[in-house]
Amino acid sequence: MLSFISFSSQHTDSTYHRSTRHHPDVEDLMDVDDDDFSGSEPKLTCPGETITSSQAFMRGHGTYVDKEDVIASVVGTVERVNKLVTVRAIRTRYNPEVGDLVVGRITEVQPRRWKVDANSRQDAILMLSSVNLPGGVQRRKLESDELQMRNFFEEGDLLVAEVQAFFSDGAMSLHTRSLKYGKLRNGQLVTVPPILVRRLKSHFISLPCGVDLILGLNGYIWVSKQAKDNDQGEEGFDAEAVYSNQNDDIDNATRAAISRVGNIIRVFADHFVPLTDTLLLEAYEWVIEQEGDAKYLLLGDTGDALVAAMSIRG
Amino acid sequence: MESIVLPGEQVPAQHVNLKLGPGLLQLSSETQQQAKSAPVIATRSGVLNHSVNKSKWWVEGNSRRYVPAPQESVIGVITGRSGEGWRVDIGSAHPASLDGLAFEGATKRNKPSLKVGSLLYARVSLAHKDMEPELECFDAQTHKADGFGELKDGFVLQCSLQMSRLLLDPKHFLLPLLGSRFALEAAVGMNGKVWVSSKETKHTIAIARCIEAVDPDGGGMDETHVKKFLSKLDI
Amino acid sequence: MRPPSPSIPEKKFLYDALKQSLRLDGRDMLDLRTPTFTFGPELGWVECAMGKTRVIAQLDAKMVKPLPERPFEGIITIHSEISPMASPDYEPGRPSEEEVTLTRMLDKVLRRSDAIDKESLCILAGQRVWQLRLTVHVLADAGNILDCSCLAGIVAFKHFRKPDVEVIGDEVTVVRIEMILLPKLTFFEQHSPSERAPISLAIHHTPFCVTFAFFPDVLTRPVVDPSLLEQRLSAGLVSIAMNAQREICVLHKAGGVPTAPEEVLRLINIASILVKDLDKRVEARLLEDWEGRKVEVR
Amino acid sequence: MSSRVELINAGLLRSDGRRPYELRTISINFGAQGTADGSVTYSHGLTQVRVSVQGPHEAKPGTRRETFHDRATLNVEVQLAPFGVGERRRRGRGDKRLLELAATIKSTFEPVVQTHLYPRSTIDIFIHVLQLDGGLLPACINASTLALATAGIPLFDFVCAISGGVHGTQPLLDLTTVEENDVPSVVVGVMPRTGRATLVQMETRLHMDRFEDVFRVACDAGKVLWSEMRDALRERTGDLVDKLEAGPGMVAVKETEET
Repeated sequence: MLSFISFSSQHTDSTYHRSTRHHPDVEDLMDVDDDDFSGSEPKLTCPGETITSSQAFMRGHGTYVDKEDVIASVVGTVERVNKLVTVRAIRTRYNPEVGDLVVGRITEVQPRRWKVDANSRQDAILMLSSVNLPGGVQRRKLESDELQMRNFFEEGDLLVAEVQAFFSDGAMSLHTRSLKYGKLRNGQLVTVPPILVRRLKSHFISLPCGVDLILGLNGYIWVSKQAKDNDQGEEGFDAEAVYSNQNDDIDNATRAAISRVGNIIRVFADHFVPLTDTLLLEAYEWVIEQEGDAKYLLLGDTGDALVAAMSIRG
Repeated sequence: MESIVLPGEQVPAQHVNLKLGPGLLQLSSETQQQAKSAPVIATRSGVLNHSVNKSKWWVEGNSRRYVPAPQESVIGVITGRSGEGWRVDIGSAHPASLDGLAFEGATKRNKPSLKVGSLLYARVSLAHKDMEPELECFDAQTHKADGFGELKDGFVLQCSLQMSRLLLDPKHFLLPLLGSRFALEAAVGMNGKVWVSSKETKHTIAIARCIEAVDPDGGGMDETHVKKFLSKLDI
Repeated sequence: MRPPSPSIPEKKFLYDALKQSLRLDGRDMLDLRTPTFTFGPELGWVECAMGKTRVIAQLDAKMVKPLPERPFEGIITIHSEISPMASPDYEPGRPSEEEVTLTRMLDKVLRRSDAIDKESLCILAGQRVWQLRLTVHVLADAGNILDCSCLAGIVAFKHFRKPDVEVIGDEVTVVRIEMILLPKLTFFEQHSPSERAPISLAIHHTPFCVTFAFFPDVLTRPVVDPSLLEQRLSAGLVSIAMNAQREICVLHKAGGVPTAPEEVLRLINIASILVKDLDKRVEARLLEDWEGRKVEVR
Repeated sequence: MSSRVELINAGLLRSDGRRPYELRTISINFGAQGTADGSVTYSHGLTQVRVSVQGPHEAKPGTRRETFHDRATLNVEVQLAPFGVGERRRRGRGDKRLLELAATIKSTFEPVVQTHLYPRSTIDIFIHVLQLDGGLLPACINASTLALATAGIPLFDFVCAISGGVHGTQPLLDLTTVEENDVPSVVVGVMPRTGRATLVQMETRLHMDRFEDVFRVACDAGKVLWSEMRDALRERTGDLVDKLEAGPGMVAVKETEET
């Protein structure tokens, strides 16, 4: 007989209290009831575990079919919509959907297109025809534009854009054909796991402390100085400003506020807390009450206290 | 009469309307008058051949590297897309290109669905030493497929260029011999690729093995031996 | 450039044929291509061919100072090279992944399996030992260069004869190093009573490598000694080096289709049978060659 | 080579006090490392490796030629800390042994990772060996499995690897360096769902009957490891899910939904 001494009895199958799904070798194959999915307790699964039968259910993302079983391929929570079973991975790269708002960084300038790192499995593509060119929104693309693409975006530039479509190989195509989108200035980038950014009514958040936030659904968050609130119309499209590489003057108070917000987001990301505008606002108020410097947030204790305070408040 | 020539050897090719095939080169001369009678030398080793009226001369070698020549039919594998067409590996030094419209009935909207790895029977439409070879899958005049196009199923095997020339010779014994045993389809590319297909897998394997056995660059079997060889195979 | 992968019809045809247990060269699933050996004029020079795959192995010996940490052991070094000569798929320069695998496998099969008695290569402890240098050169790759290289390597070891030496005090005298036997040499013109025939290496056991190729379809049984097309389209290789005493020397299966433990054991069993045949064939061929070189010392 | 250490005594105890089939303690730490998509520090006895997984991501410009149009490429790099092994020595990037180790890990995971989902992408697996006391390959493989899973990369199954050996006729499991130097060792990687082996490796002479013994034991041990690895992964994921669902963020999300 085998004996694995260092594994005391708690690891044998009979007392496997924590597991909700079993290996097919293990006797009791779980049965799938409707309420098995709708229960409040999220169902965890691991790669290689059988979720359900492939005859009654359809496989979605994060699963595959082998013979008659739907089997998980990622670690995460099992979700079900009607007959479709998916497993949502907790930590993963960004999975784009059309219409998503993303923040990205230019990695390469290619003929008539830019490549943009957007925390996805392939670099996104921004076609020259998908950006607003200086000299009016309706202006047609000229050959000279192709030659001076680096005047608009060059390697390393940050931008906010929307997912427009997908190419046949799955790469996403972006567009910045709106005044809300374009090059980013006057702030800093904070990255968080994409799952922490939920779909909100608006991903452009203005905090009263003079800080603007852009929550990219790909987990890239832009924290910047508040833009001047003069409503620019179509005519006010200012090429100089849109593709400028110069930061505006930022006073020290705003700089402190930006780093404070940035650090709050980092703390939340460390504690795996989904971000919302109200939460960020309240967290900011709490931080101001503590009268600490922005940097103390990143020390373990203050961060823990912040998350704890936010939990109690809820 | 067969004669073997080596590179550099002078060839007694003389004709008012001289046409030189692969492996031969007419040395350049100063004046137009002399051009007609300038000496011809071999650039490859092989057997010297000429047409009955001695106007066409060529050298038949046993090389394996395919050098594309216009109007030759070849078999190639699609290796990738490029713009409106495909890149095709035909065993030449450079990949050939095939326009998406060079098919029977192809339009801008309606192109044949070819994948990377698809096998094609095509004709070399352009072969120039400074350019990538180009292929077409139809007759440029009639726009008919003419037997060209994608080859589905079956098996493709590699043989020497000489073997593929032999197979294209209607007088050669092998294909009729095999055809008398079982039904088969074959497409022979001048680039040393032969596509064969038959109903039964084992028949296709037998064909492939026979071609390999007969290949002068391999087994070099003659007709009686092939018959013996075939009778030993389980078909 | 990566070689273009086989076309779709080739792929389909091969898989279909294998499903019917047919191989393109007419072999059975568990048949090896019969290896043929050509020995060179020198001892320890062998060309091994399996089908169109051809490998040359050459072994020579020279006297060196032993490594300080191993004063009683001879040194064995193995060089192997796959140049673009073997197949246009290999690039010159940077060692390819295949080359790394081949080098490591040769090292494991021939050197680390302790096939050669290293202590018998010692001439004078701490002073002089034999260094055996094996060079394996792949001439043509038509599939399964690994088995062919291992075979060529081990046959080279068995074919080799090292010169006899005489040790008087600290003086080492090589006894007639030029007496490398030539084929069909029947008579030595010069000889003296002190001349002795060169001696063969002390070989503990003779490992042979057998490679199996698996295919993506679960129902297709693995084939032994894959051809180039089979190797390209396979979904994993398992190499087993064994000797005729049914001892496994190296077993290498990294990735490829997951295999049931029973299947692995079955393959080992098959390998043990194949290796026995190989061993017999090699011994017979070596004997034949040796007979042909018979020297008559009067 | 010959050891003066008694590898296994009359009471069937090994030099470090273990029974023949006893495994060393495993500890798994999912602490984040830098910007990696998935990372884990895995220690098995005194062997400790740290694995970071990056990707799937766009191939770096220099390596774009090596990508496939229909699947992702795996890139494995192994580094051995000079202080982690008995003899302090720097190993360059060209070290044949490390290259082979990386190649083995790469080919082990190629059929396990669902690479066909990510055409033209690259998945990087960076392995740092911090401490080495036998069972390097199994540790790298187990840690890579866990790191790939935490990076949310779809896998067909876990790969659980373990080393085994034979002393006389007694099969042993989970060898230390001392044991590895003296007895024939086998490394087996199993996929627990089907019980099939993706990796079988042996480099020393062993009779096939002895091999069969240790091979079977190792296959079973792989399944035990699996339960350990799965537990750790579940615990970590459960933890994150709890934070996600019950943390302050969720309350805020609910609030916004209500308003």
